[in-house]
Formats: sequence, C-alpha cells, structure tokens
Amino acid sequence: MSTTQAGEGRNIPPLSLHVPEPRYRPGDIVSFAEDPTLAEAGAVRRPAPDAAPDTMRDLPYTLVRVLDPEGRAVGPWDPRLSPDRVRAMLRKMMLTRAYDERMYRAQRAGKTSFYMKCTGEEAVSIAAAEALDRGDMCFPSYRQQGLLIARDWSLVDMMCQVYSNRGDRLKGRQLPIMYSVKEAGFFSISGNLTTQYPQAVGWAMASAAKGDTRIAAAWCGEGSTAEGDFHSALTFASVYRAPVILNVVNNQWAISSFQGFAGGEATTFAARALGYGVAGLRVDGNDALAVYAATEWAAERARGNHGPTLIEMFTYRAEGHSTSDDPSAYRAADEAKCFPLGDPVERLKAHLILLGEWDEARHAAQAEEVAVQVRDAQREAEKLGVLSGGDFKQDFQTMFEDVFEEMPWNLAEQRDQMNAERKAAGI
Amino acid sequence: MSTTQAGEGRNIPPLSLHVPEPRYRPGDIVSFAEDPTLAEAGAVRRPAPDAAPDTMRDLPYTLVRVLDPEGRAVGPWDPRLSPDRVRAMLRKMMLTRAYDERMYRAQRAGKTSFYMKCTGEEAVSIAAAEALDRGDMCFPSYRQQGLLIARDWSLVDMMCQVYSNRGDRLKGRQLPIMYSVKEAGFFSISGNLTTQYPQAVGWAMASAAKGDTRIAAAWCGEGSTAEGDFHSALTFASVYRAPVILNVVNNQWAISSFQGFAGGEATTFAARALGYGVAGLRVDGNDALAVYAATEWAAERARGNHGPTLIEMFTYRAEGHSTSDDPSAYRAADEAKCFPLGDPVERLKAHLILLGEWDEARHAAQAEEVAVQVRDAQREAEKLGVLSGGDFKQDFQTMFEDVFEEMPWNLAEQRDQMNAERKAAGI
Amino acid sequence: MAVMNMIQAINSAMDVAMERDPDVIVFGEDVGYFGGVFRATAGLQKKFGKNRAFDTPISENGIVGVAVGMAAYGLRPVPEIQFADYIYPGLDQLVSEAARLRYRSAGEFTAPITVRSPFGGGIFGGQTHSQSPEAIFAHVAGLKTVIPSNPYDAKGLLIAAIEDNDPVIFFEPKRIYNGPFDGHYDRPVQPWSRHPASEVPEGHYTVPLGKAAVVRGGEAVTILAYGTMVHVVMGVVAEQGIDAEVVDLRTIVPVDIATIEASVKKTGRCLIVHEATRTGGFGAELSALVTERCFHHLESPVERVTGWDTPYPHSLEWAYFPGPVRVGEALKRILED
Amino acid sequence: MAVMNMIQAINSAMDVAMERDPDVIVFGEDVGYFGGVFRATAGLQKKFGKNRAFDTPISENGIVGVAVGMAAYGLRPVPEIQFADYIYPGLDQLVSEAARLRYRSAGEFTAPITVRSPFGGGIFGGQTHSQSPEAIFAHVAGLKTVIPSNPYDAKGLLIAAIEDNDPVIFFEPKRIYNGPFDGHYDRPVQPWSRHPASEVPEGHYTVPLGKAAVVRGGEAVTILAYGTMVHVVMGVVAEQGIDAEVVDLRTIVPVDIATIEASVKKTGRCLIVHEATRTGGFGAELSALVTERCFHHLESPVERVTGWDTPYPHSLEWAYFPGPVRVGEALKRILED
Ligand SMILES: Cc1ncc(C[n+]2csc(CCOP(=O)(O)OP(=O)(O)O)c2C)c(N)n1
Ligand SMILES: Cc1ncc(C[n+]2csc(CCOP(=O)(O)OP(=O)(O)O)c2C)c(N)n1
Ligand SMILES: [Mg+2]
Ligand SMILES: [Mg+2]
Repeated sequence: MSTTQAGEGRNIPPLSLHVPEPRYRPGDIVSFAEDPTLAEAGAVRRPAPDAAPDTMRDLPYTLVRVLDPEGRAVGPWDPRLSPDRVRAMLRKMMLTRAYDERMYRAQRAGKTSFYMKCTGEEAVSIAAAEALDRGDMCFPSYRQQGLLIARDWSLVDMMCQVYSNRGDRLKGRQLPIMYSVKEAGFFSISGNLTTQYPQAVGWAMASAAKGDTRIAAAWCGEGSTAEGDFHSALTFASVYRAPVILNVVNNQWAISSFQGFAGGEATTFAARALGYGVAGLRVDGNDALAVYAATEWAAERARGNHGPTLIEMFTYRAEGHSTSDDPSAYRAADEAKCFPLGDPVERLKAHLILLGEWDEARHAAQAEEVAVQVRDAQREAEKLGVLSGGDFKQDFQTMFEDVFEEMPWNLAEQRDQMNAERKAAGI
Repeated sequence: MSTTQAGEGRNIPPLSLHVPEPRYRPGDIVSFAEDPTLAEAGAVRRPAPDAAPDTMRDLPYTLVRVLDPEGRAVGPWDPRLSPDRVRAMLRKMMLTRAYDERMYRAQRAGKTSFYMKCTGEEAVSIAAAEALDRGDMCFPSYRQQGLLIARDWSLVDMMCQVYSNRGDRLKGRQLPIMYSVKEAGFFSISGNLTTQYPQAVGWAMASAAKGDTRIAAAWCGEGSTAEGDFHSALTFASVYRAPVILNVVNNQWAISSFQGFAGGEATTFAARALGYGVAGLRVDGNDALAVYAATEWAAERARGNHGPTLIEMFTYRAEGHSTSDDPSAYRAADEAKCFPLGDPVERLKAHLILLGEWDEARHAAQAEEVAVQVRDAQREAEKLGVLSGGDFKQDFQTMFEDVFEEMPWNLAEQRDQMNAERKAAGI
Repeated sequence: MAVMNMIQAINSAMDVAMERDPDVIVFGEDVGYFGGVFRATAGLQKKFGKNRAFDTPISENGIVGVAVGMAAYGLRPVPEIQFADYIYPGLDQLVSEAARLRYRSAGEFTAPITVRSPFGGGIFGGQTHSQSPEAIFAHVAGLKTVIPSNPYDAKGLLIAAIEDNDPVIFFEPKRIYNGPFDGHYDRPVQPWSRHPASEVPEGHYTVPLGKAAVVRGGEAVTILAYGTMVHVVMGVVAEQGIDAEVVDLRTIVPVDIATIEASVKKTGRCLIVHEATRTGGFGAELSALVTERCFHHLESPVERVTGWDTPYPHSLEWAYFPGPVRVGEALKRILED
Repeated sequence: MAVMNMIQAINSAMDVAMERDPDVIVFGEDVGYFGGVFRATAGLQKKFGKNRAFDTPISENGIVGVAVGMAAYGLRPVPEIQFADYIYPGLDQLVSEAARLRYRSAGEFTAPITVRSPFGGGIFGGQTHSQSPEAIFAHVAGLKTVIPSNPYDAKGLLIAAIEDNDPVIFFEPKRIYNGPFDGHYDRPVQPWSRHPASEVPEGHYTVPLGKAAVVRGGEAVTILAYGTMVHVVMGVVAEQGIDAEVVDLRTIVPVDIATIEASVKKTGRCLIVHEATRTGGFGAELSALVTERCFHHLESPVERVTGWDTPYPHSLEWAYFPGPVRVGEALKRILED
C-alpha cells in the first residue's frame, strides 16, 4: 500500500446516510405531479412473445397501458376481448370488492379475528386469472382473493375459512384469508412473505421437466421483493428458463413503509428483471385490459418455452394493510383518491359504457346483485358458525392430524392426554 | 373463468426444462470464439463518478479494459499511475502467487488440512486494495488473500493461521485461509458464502450514519451471487445509498459449476446492478489497471455520497477450487490457458516492459526475490508448529474462550470436566 | 417511577439506551416513522432522527446482516424482527455470523447486537404470528436468549442486553404486552397498572442477564417458567393454593443454574412450563439439567407442560395453549407421585 | 448383495428410487455433472438425464424452495445441501413451508421431500464443515429427521425416506462415509468392507423410519447414540468389556420410544451420546423422555456426552469431539453411581 496514495489525510466532506421518505405524510395535501414513467395509454410497443430479453430492456422503465383517460382501448397491447368477457371481468371485480367489504365488516363485528382487503387492486387478480388457463397453477400472496373469485370458487367455502368454522376445509388451522384450494389451482397461502415465489418456480420447473403444458404464476407485494426468496426465484427461473410468471404487485405501501424502502426510489420493480436477463414488463395494474394483455403475453411466452416474465403491476392499496392497521397514522388521507391511475372498477366500467356495452343502470343493478350474492353466501357460511373467543368450531382431535400422514406416538399420546385432562377438569 | 378462453383443449407442444451446460467439458478442445461482450481496451466511456445510475445502463453489458493486447494503457479509464506504483502492484501480485504456490505445497506435504489459491485472480485483489484508502474496510471471500498482501500484512502471521499453530492469532479455531485482520481492515472470513455482503453494507451504513469518511468494499464469487445475502446487500445498499463497493469476482467456475448456474447464460453479473438502480461496471479482472481504475471510480462515487457500485470482475479461476478439488473431472484441461483475457501478471509485466520500465531480467529476479521472501516467512512460521493429526498446537483451555466475553458457568464446567477427564485418562 | 405496560417499558429502555450511547441504533420493518406494529419504537425517530431509528426493507436476512456489519463498525444495533415467526430468513446471519464472530476472530470483531422480537401465541395469530422458537437459539453457542415477563424486568433486561457485548435475542411475549394474562382467556385481562412490576423507573437501570427471579417462594414443588407462562403458573398456584416455588428464568441462555438447583434440591419436585412445541423445546434442556444435577433429591419425575407437537392452530388456539387446566393437572400428578 | 461403503449405499438408494419412480429427482450444488463433492450422486445424471439430476445455483433457500414447489406439483425431490452447516439459508422454506404444508392445507398439498446433507465433524473442516444441527429440525413439528450409521441402514433408510409422504431431513455422518470411525483418530480407520453392515442388497429394500436398532444387547447400561457416535460407543464398550445395551436411534423424529423405554427399564442406567453442542441438543430431549418414562427404574442420573458448547474448532477438533475418553469416563461414572 503506497503511502503516497490518494485518500490519506484528505480533507473530504463527511458521508451521510440516505433514509427514504415518501412524498406525503398525514396532513399533507396530495397532488401527484406528472410522472414520466407512467407513459400514455397505447404508447408502449409490444414485442413478439418469443423475443429475446435483451431486445426489450426498455420495457421495465415505461408502463403498459391500454385504457386511455376516456376509457378507449388503444395501442398494440389491446387484447381485443369480446364485450362479454370484459363484462365478466367487471362483474368479478365488483364481486371481489363486495366480498371484501362484507368480510371486513364481519371482522369488525367480531365474527372473526382478522381480514385483509384488496380494494383498488381487483384488476391485478381478476384480469390475470382470465388470461391464464384453468390448469395453470397460482401461487398467491394474501391479497389475491380475486384469483379464486375469477375461477368461480365458492364464496361460502372462502367464508368458512375466514370464520374457521365447521365448514372450513382447513379445519380452522389457518389465519383468515390464508386459503388453499387445490381444485382451483390456488396454492396454500403462507403467512411468511415471498416463500411462494421459489415454490412457483419449482412447480414450473417440474411441469417443464415432465413435458407438461401447464405454467405457474406467482404474486408478491413490492415490499416483499426484498426477501431472499425473491432472488432465489428469479435466479432459478432465469437459469432453468422456467415457465412461470412472477408478478410484483406494487401497491405503493407495505404496511406503513412506502415502496422506497423496497428500492423503489432508485428504479422500478420491473427493472429487477434486467438483472436476471429475463423479460420484464411494467403494467398499469388498475387497467384490467393491460393486466390481461401482459399476462396473456407472458403466458404465451412461458408456454412456448421462451422463459419467465417478471411483471410489475403498478397499483395502489386503497385501504389499510389489514384489519390490524390504521393507515391514517402514516400516509396522507387522500392519497388513494389522488392516485393517478384511478380505480380499476371505475375505469373498466367507463370503458364498457364508452363502447355502448354498459350503462349506469346496469352497473347499479350489478352492484346490488353481487352484494346480494355475497350476503346470501354469508348467511350460508354463518350457519356453520363463526369464530369467537372460546367456542371451538372444530373437533379438538383434528389439531393433531395432518402434522404427518401417519400420526406418530408422541402426537397420539398428546391427543389422549389432552382428552383425559379436559375430562378430568370437567370441560 | 370463461370456458371460451384460449388454452383449454389447445394442441400445444410440451414444455421442456433448460439445464445449462458449459461450452467445454473434459476432453473437449477449447477455442473461445470472439465474445462481443468483451469489448476492446479503451472502448468504454467513463462517466463522471457522480453520474446518476440511469445515465449508465449500458456499462454492465460491455467490459472496462485499459491494457490493449500489446500492453499499452489506453482510453478514458487509464488511471495514469506512476511506474513505481505499477511496479509495486506487479510485485504484490507476484508475491501473492508465490505465497499461494508455497502454501499449496505445504498442504500437499501434509502440513495443514486445507488451502485455496487465487491463481489468475491476483489483480482483482491487489489492484483494488491499491485504489482504496487504508482505512476502508474490506469484507472478502476466501479468495482475496491479495488484499492482505497488498496492505503489507505479515506473511508469517498469515501462515500461522494456515498452520493453526502457536502463532495463530485465531487460536487454531478457523479453517486455513479464513483470516481475520482488523488492523489491516480485513474482516473475519466466513465459511458461509456471501454473508459478508450485507455486513459490508451495514458497515458502510454505519460509517455514513456517523458522518465518517471511510467506505466499505466486499467481494464474492459469481456463484455466490445466488445466495439471498446478495439480494439483501444490494437492496439495502440501494435504499440507503450506502458507501460501498460490491465486487463480484466472476472467475467462471463455482467448484464444478460454471457461471451459467448462477445466471450467467442470460446476462452479465454486472447487470444485476440495474435491477437495484445502482451503478454497475463490468471490468477486465485480469487487467490490473482496469481493476484499479474501476475501484478508484467507485470509491470516489461512494465517498462523495453518490451511492454504491456493483463491479463484476471478469476473470478465470486458473487452478482447482481448493486442495479438495480436481477440476479435470469437470472442465477442459486447457481452458485456463485459452482464457481470452490472459494472465494478470503477464499482462502487467508486458505493460511495464512496453513502457521501458521493466525487463525480463528484473522480472526473473523479482520472481526469485518473492519466492525467497515467502520461503523465509514459511521457515519462521513453521518454528511455531504446523497442523498435524493429533498434536495440539493450542492450549486446550482456549477452546472455551471467546464464545462470550465472559465465560458462563456451563463453559467453565465443561472446561473443568475436560481437564479432569483427560487427567483421569492419563493424557 | 412511572406505571408502564410492557410496550412502554420496552420503549423506555431503548429511549434510555439511545440517550446514553450515541452508538445505539434501532431499525426494522415499520419501526421508524410509524414506530413499530406494536408501537415499541414509537417516538424514537422523532427524538433521535432518521440516522438512529429507521424503517428497513422487508428482509430479515438483510436486517440481521447489516446489523452484524454495523456492530463490526462499532455500533450497537437493536434491530426488530416484526414477529419471531419471521426470524428464519435471518437465522444464518444470527447463528453462523453474529454468534460466532467473537470466537472465530478470537475477539477481534464482536457483534453486540440485540435482536428484539415479539413471540408466543394467545392472540389468534395463527401459525405465523404465534411461534416460540427460543429453543433454536438456545442451542447456538454464542447467543444469549432473554425473555422478560413483566414491565420492570423488560426494561432492565433490555438495557442490559443492549449494553452487553455479545449478541442477545430478546423475545417479547406479545400476549402480555398489555396485561399479565393468566391463561383464562374467558375472563377480562387485568391491565399492568394493577401489577407491582408495572412500577418502572423512568431512567437507567439494569436487570442482569443470566439471573432468574424467584417470583414466589415455596416448598412443595419448583415450577420453572418464563414469559407469559409465569403468569399462567402464578394464577394456577394461587387458585389451587399450592405451596410452589415459581422461578421466572428471565434469561434462558445462560440459564441461572444455581437458582434452579437450589430450588429443586429444596422441593424435590419440578414442573417446567413453556409454550413452544414440546419435542426439543427448551424444557427438554431444563429437564435434563435438573435430572443431572438433582437426581438424588427428586421425589417424582420432572414434568413438562408445553405446546403440543403441532403447528400453532388458529381457531384451536386455546386447546393448544398450555393453560391453567394443563398446568393444574400436571401439578396434581407431580404432587401425588 | 454387494459390499458398499456409505457413499455407495446412498448412491445406490437414489439409483434404485429413481429407477422405480420417475417422479424422483435429485439436485443441488455440484450434484449433477460432477456427482456431488462427496460423489454421492455420481453417475445419476448420466443415467437419468439432466431433467432428473442437475446442478443448481448456490442458494440453499432456492434449492429447498423449488423443492417445495416441485413436490406440490407431484414430484418427489431429493435435494442435497452440500454441508449441513449451509442449511440455514434454506431453513425458512423447511420449517415454515415444507414442514407445515400438509397441516396448513389440511392435506391438500404435501411436501414429500428428502433433504440429504452431510453433517458432523472429525474431518478437520472447521466451523463451517462440521456442524450437527439435528436438534433444530427435531424441534420442528412436521419434519422427520433420519441419521444412518452404516451402509445397510443408509440405503434402506434413504429409500424409505424418499418413499415417505412427508418431508425428511437425512443427515449423513460424513466422518463415516468411508469407514466406521471409532473415535481413535490416531489409529488407521478400518474400511467398511470389514464391517457386516457393508453387505448391501443391490436392489430395492427399506429400513423403516422411526425404528431404532439395538446394535448390542446388554444389561448394565443403555447407551443411546446415532451416526458416527454409534461406532465410538461400540469401540469403548468393546475395549472396556462393558455389558452395555447400545441403541442406534437411526431416526430421531419420530424417535423409537418403545425401544428406548424397554431398554432403560431393563438396565436402569442411561448414557446419551451425540456430537452436537450440548445445550439444547437432542440429548436433552432424550434425557427428558427417559426421565419422564423410566424415573422409577433409574438407578443413576441420565448422562450426556456431547460436543462442548462452543463452535466447532478447527485444530482442537479432537478435544471437541466426544471421543472414547469422554465416553469411557462417563460410563465409569454411571456404573459406579
Ligand atoms: C417473512 C415475513 N416478514 C415480515 C412479515 C410481516 N408482514 C406481513 S405483510 C407485510 C407487508 C408486505 O408488503 P407488500 O409486500 O408490499 O404487500 P402488500 O401488503 O402491500 O400487498 C409485512 C412486513 C411477514 N408476514 N413475513
Ligand atoms: C452457504 C454456503 N453454501 C455452499 C457452500 C459450499 N461452497 C464453498 S465454495 C463454493 C463455490 C463458490 O463459488 P464462487 O462463488 O464462484 O467463488 P469461487 O470459489 O469461484 O471464488 C461452494 C458451493 C458454502 N461454503 N456456503
Ligand atoms: Mg405493497
Ligand atoms: Mg467462481
């Protein structure tokens, strides 16, 4: 080490730590300035789904949008869906919102311990599910209840899980909303963030190794991208060109932390794709047609053995993180209202009306209809009980089942002990 | 889910799994075709060290080189070092190589349990250390012994660690080559890959939070980039704009796995930087001047509060992974010889000769001189013992020390028990 | 003196430690601006600035990893892991790095980190908001593991942990953040203000690591517990009028063997209670230690009342939780034997 | 029948399992082309193709994570973790995902994964090539943990593990890959070929999980051990002519409690031997179980001979390793008590 080297004894200014800060905090007046990365509808090119990743390194820095401010579908990504299919999507989005609203109120009424809404993010799940095949496997986070609704899964079944009641196929073992529906290609939700990501890649690798035609798709929040599982998933997906779609739902917030704490100040989440040499898209997540188009493109890519796609779905978490959260403590009250990409239900509705395929009256009627559907489902579900303090809806014995396929001696003994002790204690 | 949807009942070809395969395997004739990503010396632009990351997204896809095929230093990255400094670097690189050679033979002679060479990668450590300040903190992997040699650390001290002998400051606790030298700004090496990466970022964050002027640098192999720690490190470095240089030493192999198994088929390792919105450079790691220049640039960037840099050092692991490895089982015999970027010592030597600052005779004399220096150091070190089977060089009691600052009762009891039992057994 | 609940006491401990030592910093998911999902770090960013109290990416691996590097620099990091259930991604940095840094560098580098994390069940949190993974940490050489059971201890132990020069895992029994829950989930929980240990000095003091507290003297049986279970045990003992000696371990590594040994040698009987899964839980170590050291004083086998060997089930929480019924039945067995 | 060492037996197990079931796949770092750093998967890629035996990125988290997804698809993955010391980055996927998938989905999804990993010391591997972390896995509900001590068992247990419908951690004591090491590091090691358990059927057979083997009958004391320690114990017992009953546990979860209980009730004395760190090691669970179940039969306290509560030290390996001296001294104490 030369002593003449630069640095020693230099009079240089001190370092400082950069700690990100969101644009607005409680009390601030929100006014989102023009954000050039949000691009105009129709402005982004659509490469062939088999294009090499290095021919589309621009895409992560822009935004795939189909619906323009008036509600017209424009540009190369327009999926040209029939009005019937668009109406079906709208209905499912409305049904999802109604379901959330009702279950949220059930929790507030003390009927269960916990609930999480996906308000404002309905397009992300519904439109993606519409663009996938029924046999494709979904590895969701807790905010993709829309996938089940898109696949016409029983609301009663979902509610029974939320209530941990006698009808709960998961035997009351899981926190509300941690659904598992193999029949609907919906993987068991984990409470540990991002673990589903490498699992989706593994499922896709298995499908590829077996010469199957089914692909996998996974979802995680933008905050969750910081977990190591995200990196494992992308690395394995890239190395083995796994037929998988990896969605990052950037709803701007992770509980109280804005997306800057996951790296969103420095670049987009779609740009993560570049580091792994895989295709990356950044999509208007409140534009159901854009979500559909991007998912369709990525599915075709995966199914054609052209490898994985990372899609950032740019959206906004319009409500609290969960029933345990009060966002007014950390973000400005009207951020959701001011979010530049609007509301996905309103936007799809406007599109259909513009096409002459929908009107306010039909919309109001449909809102009423899905509300009734949810209310009826709730009545059915509640017949099987709701969760409350000390009153068990499940047979105790089930607690010891399914730890292993066959119950080992220690669990059998523990079950017997529990029964004996409760008996001895007269309960 | 509409039943008319694309996909169901489609006659589509089966998926297949892509499992990477290196270009050459044992028995193959190696002939590296022109690789466009290797760029010509001098061809790559040098942005200002405070340039925004989004103004240099091209750099990860090319290669910063200073020495041209004849040995001339060309282009904007030429660090314009004095001949004295270049000669000093050359000497340290030769010393590192001689040290490796001798310790490797000591292991083969049964004097210790394990050794790892860095042959072919000497420039990566030596030139980087030369471009850092002495107070900057290094978080190395096991293949950066050159950092210690660059900082003039005692060879005898290093050897005592390799021998786990009475002179070993680490009390024989660590596998050979897992040095720790706080005085030389060299962090304790871990056997667990990539753990040093977020640690380096944490050190840099601390330095920044304290208004210090010292920065941190870390090294890991290209194979090690797949670990979750890599992702954590880059995420935290990006979020807090930590003053840190994160080096990926892409020596093409990770034990028996070529770099394609870490994602190297799909893109460069420098491109990982893009995903985090941080500066990324891809550098000819066998070109000491390029390594110096890139490190100097990144250090200036970090010290000026402009954030982290990820540098891929493109090089080749010329020997086996470790003394436990035989690379002839998995790679072509003459790959090292045919590696298009040559040998770092030869290239720096040619440069000095071209400048008229060096000649074959001086080179031969220096080779002899460093060999003698190493041999003398070895003699010194061996006076304090070498590792061998059952013969302890360390006081037993030390085994129980340093688990905690103060020894708790269980360790004190265990120490006493060990002493008593050995006494009882007459040993 | 002030009246504090557990959260307030823990908050006060960090406040005091940060006041006294500019090298103490706190960080974690939602820890900065918002002050933590349980509000344990509320107000610290405002008071000490963003350089000393800040939010992090959602990466437990990164949180612990950067803490190790900060500690190597010379800071005293106090990271929070939002729930103990999420500590596993950070485990390698804890067990392979923080725990062994002093040893492997022969004292050159150290890792004086205090990892705080809410743990334990009883809040209808399901499998991933209820776990008690303390046994995993207890098995790792080089880590200390601390579990307070009341506000006074929580503050004193946390300050001691932060001032300790070795890495400490500080598990906070979240069920008793707001009151000393005795396991009777069907009765209203008393607030801390009615409990003497809610009297907490406002300034600096420490409760030493590695020292248990005999929270109730007795002759008939020794009960070893920590965290929430101390209150469950005390409730049963009081209700049933058993002359038990109740030992609140407070630190499980290093465990206060002298206190345990003295108590069991006196009573001749021992019950161990914890919430974690039974097999391989810390109760096993306690049972082994007691038998090894007090064998000839024991009049009945050491018993364990623990969580069952299953994941933590959401709706069957109160059947899983080792509550008053199970503790009571075990005490009957032990005293009758 | 063929004569096999441990590596050959393990290799043969995978070969047989892959032959019989096209859903069995193996992968891991250096596992494919090269056949593993210990050569356990040698030849499998050549025989079964790159879709069924392949190299992976260096990401234990990814290796286990993709295995869970593959298992959900319907495969039977057999990933290798190169050394048990490197399993921690994959721990979350093991304990939070694989272990709980059947439970949390009420049987909809399962994770029939067998994670193979060389473990234990005695090879001068230092801190990160020597660990025995079995206790961590034993504490996790939903995982089985298997540790063979000889070629015959290794093959039969590995096939059984692969065929099992639950996740299994299969720890291979690397010190005995090539011969039944008895702890006398200063004597030449015998090759497996001189040991009867090296006679291994070439085809399919299983050794059931959850069943211990009484490898030596005896009356004076029961010794519980697994892996390398079985041979250390057998050596001491033979040399000292002690009438010990030696139980090779083979599976530690679920442990074969019936065999343990019967033996200890017969002998009245019990020694537990393992290489892992003492505090919170699996020996603690064994000691607790024995005391709980055999208390009135015990004539002396259950003892543990284990690794010390320190990281695994490189050059002091033989002072750390619980070798013949320590086992011998403990037996003396137990038999004299
Ligand atoms: C491993 C892990 N760490 C922390 C948590 C606690 N946690 C639950 S949700 C959440 C925020 C996730 O934010 P994001 O990924 O953006 O998803 P969103 O809630 O916005 O849909 C956190 C920190 C967890 N569940 N798992
Ligand atoms: C966490 C962890 N996993 C696996 C290993 C085993 N291992 C040691 S070195 C190595 C290869 C590393 O390759 P690379 O990162 O390219 O570095 P290089 O050896 O080429 O310098 C592996 C797999 C380890 N030490 N730590
Ligand atoms: Mg979010
Ligand atoms: Mg390498």
